[in-house]
Formats: sequence, C-alpha cells, structure tokens
Amino acid sequence: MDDRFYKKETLIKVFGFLAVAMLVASLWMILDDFGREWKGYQREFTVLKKKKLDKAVEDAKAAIDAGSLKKAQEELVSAEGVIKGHQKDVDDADKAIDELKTKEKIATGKYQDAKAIWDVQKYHYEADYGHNVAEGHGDHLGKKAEKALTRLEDNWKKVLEVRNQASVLQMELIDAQKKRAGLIAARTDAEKHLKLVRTELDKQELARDAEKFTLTKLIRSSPIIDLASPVFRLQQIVLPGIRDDFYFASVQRVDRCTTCHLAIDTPGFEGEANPFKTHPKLDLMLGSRSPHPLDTIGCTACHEGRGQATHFVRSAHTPQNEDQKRVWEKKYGWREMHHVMEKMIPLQYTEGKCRTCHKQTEYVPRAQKLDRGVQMVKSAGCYGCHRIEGWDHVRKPAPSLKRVKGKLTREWILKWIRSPKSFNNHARMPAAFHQANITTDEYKAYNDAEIVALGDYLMELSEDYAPNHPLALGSVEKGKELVASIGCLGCHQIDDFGQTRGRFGQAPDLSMVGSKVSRDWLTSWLKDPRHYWAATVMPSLRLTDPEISDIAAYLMSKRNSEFEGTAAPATTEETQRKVLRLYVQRDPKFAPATDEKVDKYIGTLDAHNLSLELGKNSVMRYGCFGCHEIKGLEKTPGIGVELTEEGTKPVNKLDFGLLHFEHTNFAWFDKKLENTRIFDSGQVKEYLDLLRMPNYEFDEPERGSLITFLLGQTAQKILPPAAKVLNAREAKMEEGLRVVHKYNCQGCHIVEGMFESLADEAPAREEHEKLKRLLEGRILVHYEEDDSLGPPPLVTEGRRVHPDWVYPFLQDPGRTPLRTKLKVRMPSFQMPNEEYNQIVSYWAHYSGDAEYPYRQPKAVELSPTEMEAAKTLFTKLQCLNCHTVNRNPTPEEMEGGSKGLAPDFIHASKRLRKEWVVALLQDPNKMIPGTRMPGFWPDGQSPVPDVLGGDSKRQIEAVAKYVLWLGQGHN
Amino acid sequence: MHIVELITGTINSLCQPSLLFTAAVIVFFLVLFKWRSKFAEVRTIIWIEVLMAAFIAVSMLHPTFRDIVTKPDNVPIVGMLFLIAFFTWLAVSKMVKNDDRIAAGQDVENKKEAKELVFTWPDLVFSEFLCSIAVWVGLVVWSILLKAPLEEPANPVETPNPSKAPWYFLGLQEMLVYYDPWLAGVVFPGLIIVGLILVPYIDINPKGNGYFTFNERKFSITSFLFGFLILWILLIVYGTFLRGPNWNFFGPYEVWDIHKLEVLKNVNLSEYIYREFRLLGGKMPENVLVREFFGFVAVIGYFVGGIWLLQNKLLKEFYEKLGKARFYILAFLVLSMASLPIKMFLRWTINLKYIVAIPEAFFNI
Amino acid sequence: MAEKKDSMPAPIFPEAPEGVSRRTFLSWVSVGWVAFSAAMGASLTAVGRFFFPNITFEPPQQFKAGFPDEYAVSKVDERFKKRYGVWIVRNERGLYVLSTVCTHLGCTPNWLEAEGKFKCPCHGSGYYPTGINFEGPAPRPLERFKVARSEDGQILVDKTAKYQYEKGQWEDPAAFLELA
Amino acid sequence: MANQFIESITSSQAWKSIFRHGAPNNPKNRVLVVLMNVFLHLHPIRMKKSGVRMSFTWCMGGITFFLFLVETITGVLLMFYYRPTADYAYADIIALREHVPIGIMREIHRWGAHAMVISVWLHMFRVFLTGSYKPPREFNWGIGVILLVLTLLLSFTGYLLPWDQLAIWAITVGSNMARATPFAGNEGPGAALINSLMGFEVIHAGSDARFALLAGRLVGEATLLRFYVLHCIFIPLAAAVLMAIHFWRVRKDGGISGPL
Repeated sequence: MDDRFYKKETLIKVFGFLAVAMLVASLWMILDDFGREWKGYQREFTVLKKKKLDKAVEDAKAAIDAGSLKKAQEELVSAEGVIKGHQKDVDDADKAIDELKTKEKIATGKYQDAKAIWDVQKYHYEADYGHNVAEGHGDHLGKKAEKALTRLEDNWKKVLEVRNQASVLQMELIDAQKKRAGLIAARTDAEKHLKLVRTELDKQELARDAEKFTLTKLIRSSPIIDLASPVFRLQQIVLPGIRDDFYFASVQRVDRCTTCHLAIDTPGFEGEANPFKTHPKLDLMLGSRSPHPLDTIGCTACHEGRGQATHFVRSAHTPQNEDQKRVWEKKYGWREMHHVMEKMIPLQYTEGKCRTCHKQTEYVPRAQKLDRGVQMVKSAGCYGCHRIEGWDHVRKPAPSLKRVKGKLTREWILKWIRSPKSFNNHARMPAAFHQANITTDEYKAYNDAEIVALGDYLMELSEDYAPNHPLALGSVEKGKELVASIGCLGCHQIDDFGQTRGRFGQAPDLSMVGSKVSRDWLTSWLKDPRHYWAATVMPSLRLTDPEISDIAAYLMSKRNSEFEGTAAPATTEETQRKVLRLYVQRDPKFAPATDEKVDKYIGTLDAHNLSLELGKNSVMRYGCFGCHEIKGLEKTPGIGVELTEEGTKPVNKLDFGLLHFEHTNFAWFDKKLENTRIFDSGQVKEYLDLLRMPNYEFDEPERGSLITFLLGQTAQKILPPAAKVLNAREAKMEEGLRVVHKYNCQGCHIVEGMFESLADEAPAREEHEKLKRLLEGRILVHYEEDDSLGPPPLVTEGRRVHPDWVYPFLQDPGRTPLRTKLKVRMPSFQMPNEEYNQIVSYWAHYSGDAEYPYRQPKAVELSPTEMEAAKTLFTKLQCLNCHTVNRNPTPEEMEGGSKGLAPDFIHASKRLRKEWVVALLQDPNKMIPGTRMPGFWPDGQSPVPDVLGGDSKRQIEAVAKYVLWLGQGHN
Repeated sequence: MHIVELITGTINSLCQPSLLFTAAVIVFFLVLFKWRSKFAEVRTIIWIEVLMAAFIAVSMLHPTFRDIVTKPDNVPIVGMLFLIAFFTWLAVSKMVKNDDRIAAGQDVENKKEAKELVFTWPDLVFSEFLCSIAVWVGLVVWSILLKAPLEEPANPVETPNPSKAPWYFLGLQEMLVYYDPWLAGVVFPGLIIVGLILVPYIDINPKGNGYFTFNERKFSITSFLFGFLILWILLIVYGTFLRGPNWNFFGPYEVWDIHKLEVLKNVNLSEYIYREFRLLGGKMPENVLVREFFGFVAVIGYFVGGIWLLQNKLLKEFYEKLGKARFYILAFLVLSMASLPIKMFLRWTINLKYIVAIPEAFFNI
Repeated sequence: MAEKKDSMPAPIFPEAPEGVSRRTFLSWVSVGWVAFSAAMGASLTAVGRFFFPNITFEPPQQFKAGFPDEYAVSKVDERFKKRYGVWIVRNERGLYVLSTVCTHLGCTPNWLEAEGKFKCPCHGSGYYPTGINFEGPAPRPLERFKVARSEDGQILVDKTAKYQYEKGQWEDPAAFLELA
Repeated sequence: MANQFIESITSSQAWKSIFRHGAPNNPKNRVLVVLMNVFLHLHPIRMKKSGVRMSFTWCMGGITFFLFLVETITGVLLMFYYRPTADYAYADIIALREHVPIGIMREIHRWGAHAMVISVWLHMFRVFLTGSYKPPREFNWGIGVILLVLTLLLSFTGYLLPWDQLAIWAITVGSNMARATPFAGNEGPGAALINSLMGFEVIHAGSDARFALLAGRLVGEATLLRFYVLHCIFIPLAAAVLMAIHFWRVRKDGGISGPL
C-alpha cells in the first residue's frame, strides 16, 4: 500500500476539482459562443417590433366600422339559423359527396392505370416501328405491325371509355359540391362579409401573433438546439457582382449588416434610432422597386466597412465627427480597426462610392455632392497635374498662354502669379507662391525670383498677337444692360449681378476684368473669341459693333484699383542666380555637379537668359502646363500623383509629416486641401524639397465635395449586375450630356434629363419643377419675374423638332430668329459637327424617338373644310397676337403687344412635328412648362362650339395642320 | 441481321430483373447444393471465364453495350466480375476438396503446415513485397491504358439522367426500387454492418475455423454467399449496367431512351384491400393507422410468423444450439435479408408498391 | 479478501484509503467522474454543433412570395419565373407553386394567358394551369413545390420539396396552400 | 575491394546505429529484423506455414493494405496540386491531365481506390469462407467490418473531389439517403413526430443528418471542403488507427488463421 508516490485521496480530490473545472470551462465555451452581440440587437428589435405591431392592431381595430361589423356578425347568426333549418339536406349532400368522391377516385384510378398501360404499349409500338415510319417505310411494316397498331387503337377506345366514366363521376361530384355550396351559401356569404370587414385587422393580428414570445421560441433559440430553427439568426446578403480584392484572390462580397440593421429596407422605422432605422432614401436605395435593391447592392458597396463582421466594432464603423466618436467609444467600446482596409466611409462622404459602379457617366444622377466634386475637379483642374483615369482627354482647364503677350502685361502676370486672389477674390487659379511653407526671408526672395522668371519666360514664349477689331468704348450703362440680358451671365459672373456661382464656374468672374485686359483685345475677343484662341468654348453672340463698344465700356469700367496700385514682385539677378544654382545642381545633365561646373554654366548666362532659364525650370517644377497650354509643353504629363485609385490608397502611403491627427485618408485629404503645404510644417527642408502643390484655399463644402470625389476613386472591381452598364440609349444620352456640359448649355437652358436618372421618364412638368430648384447660379435667376422672357426650357425637344432643322439652327442660330422680342440671344458655338450631332441624338434618345435620324418633315394637306375651320379658329383664338407669319414684328408691335414673344410660323413646317403641335395645343403647359401660350381646349372642351361641330380633337388637328401649312410658305 | 436482332432482343428480355434475378437465385442454389463438385472442377472456371470474356468480347460489337461497359468507372466492375467468379470457384473447389477429405476421415488441406513454423522474414515479408510489386505493376498499366473520367464541370441545376451513386453503392440504389430510402439507404446498410459485426457471436459453430468447408457450415456459407453474390454483387450489376434514364430497366443491348415507359401501376396493400376488394365500399379510412392496419399486421406477422417458423420448423436445431438471444437476432437478420427478395417478387408478381404506406410521415415499408 | 485483492488487476476506481470515510471518498470520485463525463459530453455536443453552420452560401431555396391577397384568383403569376423558376397559381381554394421546367426535356414553357395554358416552345408540350400535361411529348405533369404560410402571413415557397402528380403527391397538404 | 568498402560502411558507427543486427540470413538475425523494426514488428517473428500459403490467404489483406499505402502516397502528392474550392477544383483536375508532371498520379489514385474496394471485399469474402472470424478472432473481425465501411467512405468522399457532374450527382444521390435517416433526416420516419412534439421544426432540410454531412442543403462548395477534410485527414487517420489495431490483433490472436 505504501508503494504509491502520491496520496490517493489527494489525487482523487485534484481529479474532482479538475473535472469540475473542465465542466465549467466546457459550458463557458458553449455559452461564450452562444452569446453574440447581434443577438442583443435582435432581441431589442423584437420589442420594438411588438410595439409597432400592437399599435397596428389597435389602429386596424379602430378603423373598423362598428356598424358594419355588427351587421356582418348578425348576418352570420341569421345564416346559421337558416341553415339549421335544413341541416338534414346539408348532411345528405355531404354523404352524397363522400360517396361520389370514393367512386370518382376508383374510376380515376382505373383510368390512370389504363392510360399508363396504353402509354407503354404506345411506346413499344413506336420504339419497334416508329423509325420505319419515320424513314418512309410505313407501308411495308408487315402484319405484325398492323396488328399492333389495331390493338393500340382498340385499347385507346377502352381508355377513352374509362376516362369517360371518370369524367361523368367528376361532373357529378362537381354538381353535388355545387349543390351543397348552394345550401350553405348564406353562411359562406356572411363569413365572407365578416372577413372583408376584418381583412386588415386579421392581417395585422396574424402578423402580431407571429411575433409573440412563446416558450417554443425560447427553446428554439437556446444553445446547441439553435442549429435547427433559431429565432435570432444571422442575416446575410451575398453580392455576386462585388468582389473583395485580397491580393491573391478576389472573393465574393458578403454583407451581414442586416443582422443588426433589421429594418433597413422596411418602411415604418424612419423615426427609430440606429441600428433599427429605415434607410432614409428607400426610393433610391435598397427598396425593392428602387434602382438599387438590397439583394443586389447590399450595404458595403456604398458604405464600405467589413460586411462579413457581425459586431459593431469589428465591422469598422467610422464616426462622422469627433462628437460621434466619443459617443461610440462610450456606448459600443468603439475603437479604430487598424487592420481593416475597408473601413466604413463616414456618412458625409458616402456619395463618392457611387462612382465605383457608375463609372461610365460623367455625373451620377442624384449624387449631388459627388457631382459637385466632379465639377470642381473639372473647373479647378485637378486632372491637369494629377492623372485620373477617364479624364485623359478632357481639355485643359485654363486658358492657353500661347499668345498671352497680346492679352496681358508682364506686370499683371507677375502680380497675378504672386496672388491670384489679390486680383479677384473669385479667381480660380491657385497660388503657388508665398505659401505657408515659405517661412524664411530667403525663401520668400527665392519665390519672387521665380515669379519674375516665370513672367519673363511666358512672355518670351508667347507668339505675337494683334487685336483685329479695335473699337472705341461706348456707353457703360447700355453695356451693363446688355450684359445683364443678352446671355453673358449664363457662364460668367460679375459682382453687379451677384456672385452665387463661387469660384468654380464655367467661365471667369469678370468683376475686375478692366484691370486685366486691354480695350482693343477685349473688343476683338467679343467680336470673335476664336481669333485670339481657336480652341475656346466661348461662343460668339453675334454682337454688333455698337453692342461691342457698350459691353466693352462696361467691362473696362470693372477695375481693381488696389491691385493696380500694388507693385509687381521684383528680384535681383543675384537671387535668381542663387535659385537657378539650386536647380542646376539637381539637373541630371550636370551630374556630378561640381560647384565649378555649375558656376561656370550660370556665369555664362546674361540677366535675360538667366531669368528665362530659371522660368523654364520653375514651369517644370510647378507644372503650369498641366492647366495652361504652353508652347513646347502641350503633351507633357502633369506633375502630380495619380488619383485614379486614391480612395483605396493605403493610409500609410500618405505622408502625415509631423502632424498628429486622425489616421484616415479623408482626414488627410481634408487637411491637404485646406492647406496644401501644411505637411511641411515643422520640417527642415531644402528649398526645392518643399511641397509645391498650389493652394486653392478650398472652403469646407468644397473640400467635402472633393473628398467625396476622391473616396470614389477606388481600385475596387465591380461587375454587373452591381455595376451600372449603360445601354445603347443611355450611352448616346451620356455622349450628348457631355457636350451639353462642355458648352454649359445648362447655364441658360433647363435641359431635360440632366440631373435625373438617365432611364427615368419623369413627366416633363415635374422635371421642370425639380430643375427650377437647381437654378442657383444660372441665367434664369435673372428672369425670375417671367420665365418666358429667358432662354426657353429644352424639354420635350426630342419629340418637338426635326433633327434636320436643329442641326443648321445650332450651327448658326442667327439665321433663324425665332422669338424676335427676346433680348437673350442664342450664341453661335461653332462646335465640331460631331458635337452637334451628339446633342440632337441626345434629345432623340431621351424622348425614345425610334425614327431618329431618318425622320423627315412631311408636307401637309388640308381639306377645304379644315382650312376654313382653321382660319376661323385662328382669328377667334387670336393666334397672331403673339405669333407672326413670315415677317418681323414692327417696333410698335414689339413695344406694346406680345408680338415677337412667340415663334414665327414660317419655321413651323421644317421645325416642328405634327404630333407635338397637337399635344402642345391640347395642353401647352405640359409640353413647355411655364409657357405663356394659353391652353384653348382645357379638358378637351372646345371654346368655339360652332366650328367642326365643336369637336376639339378635329379642331386641334385642323389648327396644327394649318400651322404647319403656313410654314410651307403659304400665306 | 435478323438473327442478331433476335438474339439481342432475347437477351434483353431475359435480363429483366424478374427473370434474371429468379434465374440467378435458382442457379445459385443448384450450384451450391447440386452441382458443387462439378463446379469445383478446374475446367468449369476456365469455361466460365472464357464464356464471360467471349460474351463481353462479342457484345462489344454492339455500340450500346460497348458504351456502357467501357465507361471508365465501369471497367473495374467488369474486372471485379471475373475476380469474383474466380475466387468463388477457388473457394468452392477448396471447400469440396476439404469436405471430401473430412468425409474420408482425412485431415483438411494444410493441416500439417499449420503446425509448422517458419520465420516471417523473409517468407512472408518477401512474398508480400512481391505481391505489392505485382499489384503496383497492374495498377500502373491500368492507369496508363485507362484514363480517369472527367465529365462536364459540376452544375447543380442540370441533373443528369440517370444520376447514379458511386458504383459500390449501386446495390443500395437498386434496392430503392423496392424499398423506401429509409430502409434501403439507412436501415438495411445499418443491418448489414451490425449483422456482419455480430456474425462471430451468432455463429458459434466451432467447426470450419481456418479452412474452407461447406458441409460443416452449410447455413452460414449459404447465407453469406447469397447476401454477397446475389443481393450485393448482382444488384450492383443491375444498377451499373442495366439501369438507364429514370432508373428504367434497359437490356444490355437496349439504347438508353429517356422516353422509355414502364408500366407504373404499383399499388399499395391498403389500396388493394380497399379498392380491389372494396372493403368499406372502396372508401379509404381517414386515419392512417387504421388505413394501414393490414400492412402492419402483415409486417409484424412476417417477423413473428417467420421467427416462429424458423424456431419450430426450419432451424429447429439452431434454436436449441444457439439459445434464445442469439437465435432471435439471427432470425431477425435472416428475415430482414429475405425481405428484400420477397418484396421484389411481390413487386413483380402483384405490383405491390408498399405494404405499409404512410407517405405523410415518410414511413413506407 | 486480502489474498484475492492481490491477485486482482488494479481496479479502475481507486479504493478508499484508510482513515478516509468511504462516503467522502466516494463522493469525490463520483463528483469527479460525473463532472468529467458531463464535460466530455458537453464538448462532444459542441463539436457536433460545429458541423451545423449557422449560415450557408447556397442560393436561397426558400423564398417569401408576398401575401396571398396579392394574387388574383385563377391567374397565373409570373413574377418569380425568372428569379426562382416558379409560377404561382391561385384558384378559388388556395394556391400552388408550379415548376417552370418542362417534364419533357427541361425547357421553360411560356404561359399563354389568352389560351389559358402553358406551352413549351421547344417541342410543343402543353399544360393546363393545374400543371397537368395534355398535349405534346411531355411525359408527365409539371412538378409542384412546397408552399406554406410564413410566420408573418406571407407565402413561403420551398423549392427543396417537389411534388409529382403521377406519384399522387399533389394530394400532400404541403403541395397546396389552402386559403379559406 | 568492394567487400572492403561494404565492410567499412557496415562497420561504421552510423550504420550500426541504424541497423542493430547483421543481414537476416541466419535465424538470430531473422528474429531481430522483425523485432527491431517498428513497421515489421506488427508481424510475428515466426508464423505457421499455412499462413504464408498464397492460395489460402489470397494475400487480399496485404494487397488492401498495400493499396492503402499507395492511396496515401499518391493522395498526399495530389494534394500539392489540388485546391478544394469550387473555383479551382475542376481546373486543378484538368491541370493534372494536361500539364502536371506524372499527372497519371490521379489515375493511379482513382483506380487504386476502386481496386481497394474490390480487394477489401474479397478479403472479407475469404475470411468469412475460411471461418477465420471464429474465436479468438471475433473482435478483429468486427474491426475489419468497420475498416471495410471506412474504405467505402474513403472512396465515397474522394468521389466528389474532381467536382464534375459525375462527382456531384453521385454524391447527391448517395447522400440523398441520409435525408431518410429515421429521426435524424427531414424525410425520414420520425422527423415529423419530433417536430410536432417540440412544436417547431427541429428536423428540417437545414438541420438534419444530410445537412451535417454536406454543410448545406445541396452539394456545394462547403460540401467539397468537408469531404476533402474527411477524405484526406479524418477517415485515413481513423482507418490507420484501426489498421494498427487490426494487424496487431492478427498477431496477438494467434497469427493468420489456419486449420487447428
């Protein structure tokens, strides 16, 4: 007994203890696995849902009319009574049905057996002889086959016989059932009525009862057993079109967000707190009828975050701001998930992700922030220095400097480069010099030296340019009036008329232009912009010389005296030599750059050449050619970092310098865009190592738009159906829209389809209202009192005009003046032919015109009756109060009446389509929202009952034909 | 031409489950009990193997036969048939030899050897080594000559017709024709496994341990061979070679036509009773237990009656030797095994579908 | 006794040592073994649970098809034809779900509203709205799928369960959703 | 010269540390070779002559074990080229045929598997007919039956891995039967009873025996992985353990059976 090493009882006690510990650990393991965070949310949600369901039941109860409920109940009671009266008949009927059912079943069974046997016989016959018949030897099959066929036919007769027996019984059964139904019809009806009254209540009660908590539900959801039918279960959406890039493989994206965001696509939870809130834009997102249903788009396609995660923190939620962050840290124990690459995008930038799928369109419908960002990128010219895929062939955003000598003075250029904002607060050009990272006097002097050199270099490179249309200045007052009305404000802004468009509009702010250009250059430019710069998008407004004089007088009066008063930056030859020395020391051509070699080279340069050499180096360093056309550097790629996949660039590749703040890409973008040189702060750097991105001083909303844009530039691969692929029609429309945007048509016109989903066929009227809300900064602001005096809305255009008419019209609108009274003038754009076609095709495709481009105007013929009726109506309806026929209205007519507001009928035949004219006459406001044209046939009622029997349809037809007939040159 | 068609047609119809299976059972018992010593002769196996080879070789001329037999996964089954035939013969011939010796009062074969010892190295180890080389050579040659199959990529939507389980389970799949999956796919395989494990505990016959003999263990050998050769191998042959689209029967020379129809008018026992014999005027009772009452009676009756019969008549001396527990387990297993051919015959003769039919609860027997 | 003890193999349960009351000793042993078995049992159960994934990546075989009142009586509803391959047919008594796979060669028939039949474009098989074949080469009626009411009152279609007419399975209560 | 060379090797310390005895050409060394070798010592040192006789044993057990080794080696080699995912599996099988050196490994593996099924059946056939399951070998027979089942399961799980139509439909049909498992399959008797007793769907297509086997309601990618693990790790390991017991018991139960 004593040969044991350990004491027995100790061993046993330790065993007992360890076994219990093992049991506890095992149970703990199971419970730990069981208790998941998301289950808490689901439990919470059931409570919330129950409240809603209870309320729905109450509401449904309240909605029931007590009277009709009582009536229905009474009806049921009386029906029961009636049926009780002939209960015996009902019982008899039941019995009969029972018997018939049995008989019918047997008979049907017999038929099925017979049929089954016959089918087999038929198969064998066909298998044995069928191929012979098929090959055309049907006549020589022999006796055996004939016999088989006869037998088959005989059997078929027998099959039919049993089938008939079954059918007879089926018929009898149906009759018996009908008879029984008749006997209890009163009750059936009463039940139906009662049910009808209670429909909503029953539905709601059913829904409520399904949510009731029961013991079974508890059992179902308990550990281990929950493998079968748990009440709380993970939800997931598999997104076949979206793949996560895990470097070695791309993996199907899975979103489990709906495990907690339980009501995200269910209306009715809009007012709840997250995670139970309904998505705020169900019509656009997640709704089953929206263009982005939940099961194809999921959540992370737009919001990012780790969709696979089932935990608040691990799913990489990102707070919108510091406040939210603090709340989350407290409430959810939120912390940043450093190793999650796909962190959620803060809500304010979500729109950027639209771009991931909508790659083919320039603007994304309804993504206003993103679209604003796109517009900023375009206008601020980010793509000039930073390559962005898809932007490679966009024209340079700034004016050409190839003839700058003829437009600007050297002094102005130097001052402007030093600080564009000091000239005009609304200047688009960013400042490259004297920024936050130029801190020492030495570097400031270097900056000035470079500015002077740049000016010298640009002047040196510039071709000579002589203005071709010098004119004396006219009246400032008249000029101002002209500028206000003729259409300049469609693209430009001037302080006198409000500067709502900010810095990043289509064309420069002209508030200070008098201090910038010379009179002669300006008059020549107004006469024909292309004379100075062939590639400009500025159109000709076909101004007369007096108009030019007046406008020039007005514009030359817009000056910035403060700017004029400041001295231009100056430098010394010595400083320039110093700066050039820095450049040359780094020039690979001089490597290895000994002092002697560099000095020798610099020593050979005289003052002028020194400045030019330095200018050349500066242009290359600051990348001026990214935005401006500079001789010899037209094709040089921009100097910036490529931004195509900037949104998915790892944060550790962004240089945070010595600054400490949130390590996210959007925070970095924000800092960078606010002050492009900020990351130099605190660092000791050589002059040429300093950051050089020019500073736009973007304000907060502008930064927000740009960050939204940048976050949408991702490397993500999205496939259909998640990715938007334009169909042929949409692609054509996109082409047209790009031209529209290029020439800024929307600056003056309301262009249908512009901001809406491309496929959306919203009624013109609604669209008009929507577009009006987007008027900010457009020319129409200046016609607020009366839309109809401004540029016409371009709606229903595709159904309205013949392509063959539009094309020459766009080429030279001056040739066919439509509404002579309007002051605003349709410019001549002198676009390439292809672009005209694209605009016309845009309208055609927008309206779904199947015949484009083969539509030709047809000559119309009127019958004598129609002609007479049309003429009468024309007089009675006073059409010619506003319209004219093949003549310009006299000045008197223009003065007093409305003549000249409406188009001349001479254009009608070539221009308009009959169907459209008919539709216009029926309801003018529907076809041209806001038009002055009255509707003469409201609701199909004719105001002239004595013509054509008062038939409005025929009257409209006659008038429409007559209008077109007038356009064929008749009078 | 006509002659060929006549022959192929005849073989096709002779291969029908009802005919071929019945024939196989009859031949099985005849060989085992009547022609055993004839079968044990060397020339018998030579003839059998040659005839089998000749049959297959000649049949290869027929395209349908060739297509099915040369499917890569079917080739091993053909090979297996030759092996099974050979080893069955080998076993039987050794049994006959030993039985003769026992009858003559001699020792069984190798008895003396069993008392002599020999070193494992090298006799056993080396012969195992040689055997391995032979198998390896065979395997490599086989692999060179016959490529492993690879069909279209997996497509969960497109169901091939017929869809077949791996060949070694086709016996079970063939059973599905006669029994529901819970029996054919779960209970019977389970019984086979359990039954096999129990064999040494039921078979307490001390004779025949370590040598081939038939006379000393007629019952165990007969039941094992019946189960293995008829209910396992033969059904695999059916499932592999003779079942086509919709699991319809196709003769060896019959084209697998998906439109082939077989008379499907199988009737449940309850339907027989209520429909054919018009019990209760042809109306089926609503209560399934009442409706299937006769079925339950039949099943229980089969087992109770069967056990009684075995106990008192057929295997009386077994009952006495084995004792109650062993005997009842044995009887249950034997009756279960016999239920398969019995159900098959019932299907062929009276189109019986289910004895107990409660599809609502997936309980069909 | 003592002699016997020596000859016996070591027992699995160690004996009580001298001085410890048999009861305490036994209770330690029994607590130990009971807890150990329970722990093993729990762990094995957990391992068993491991084999039932909480989520699968299979295409959904079950789907909700809205509320019954969305379906007009004696109309064939085609809204799920493309996505799930079913027609939902409502008659006076209730509704059933038909497979869109032709029983002939697996093409997808068209529903011809005007003629009130399904017609297969491949080889012309025709089916009544009930799914029963009446023309063309189709060997048997269309299959029906399991249909039930979900907890919230919606129609729940389960494509994993098929019902074939010729096997008498249409009489199965799950093949037809009774709507009183 | 040559002898000297051999001598110098066999007398070296390294050689002697590995081979503790001389060539097995005398009784002493023949004992030692079996005794000292971890693999060979599953064999007895001496055995009955009748057990060596091939016409009695048919060597089917040995062949089965040899085929198991072949399957293990070729299988492990195949694992270097095969990825058990729906994306790759089929393509990897094509690769074995098209460009993998000695891609015939797949054929050897597949035909070896078929051969193993047949040889294990024949082994059982022989063992039964010679009554070798009789005492004292009852337990080992039981192990053998389980090994036979494992062999079939090994073959069955491997059948899915090529991920072609043949594979998934064979597994679909083969595993359909699990659906009908009484009380554990959703189409088996008893499931409805359990469900009605519990008041909710305990056994349904997403919780029954087949689901646990396939990791899904249908044969899918999860099944592929599950079968892969079963095929490569789980069943071979179980079989290896049982084989060790099986062989050990052959020796301990008195060697290969023979007339007493």
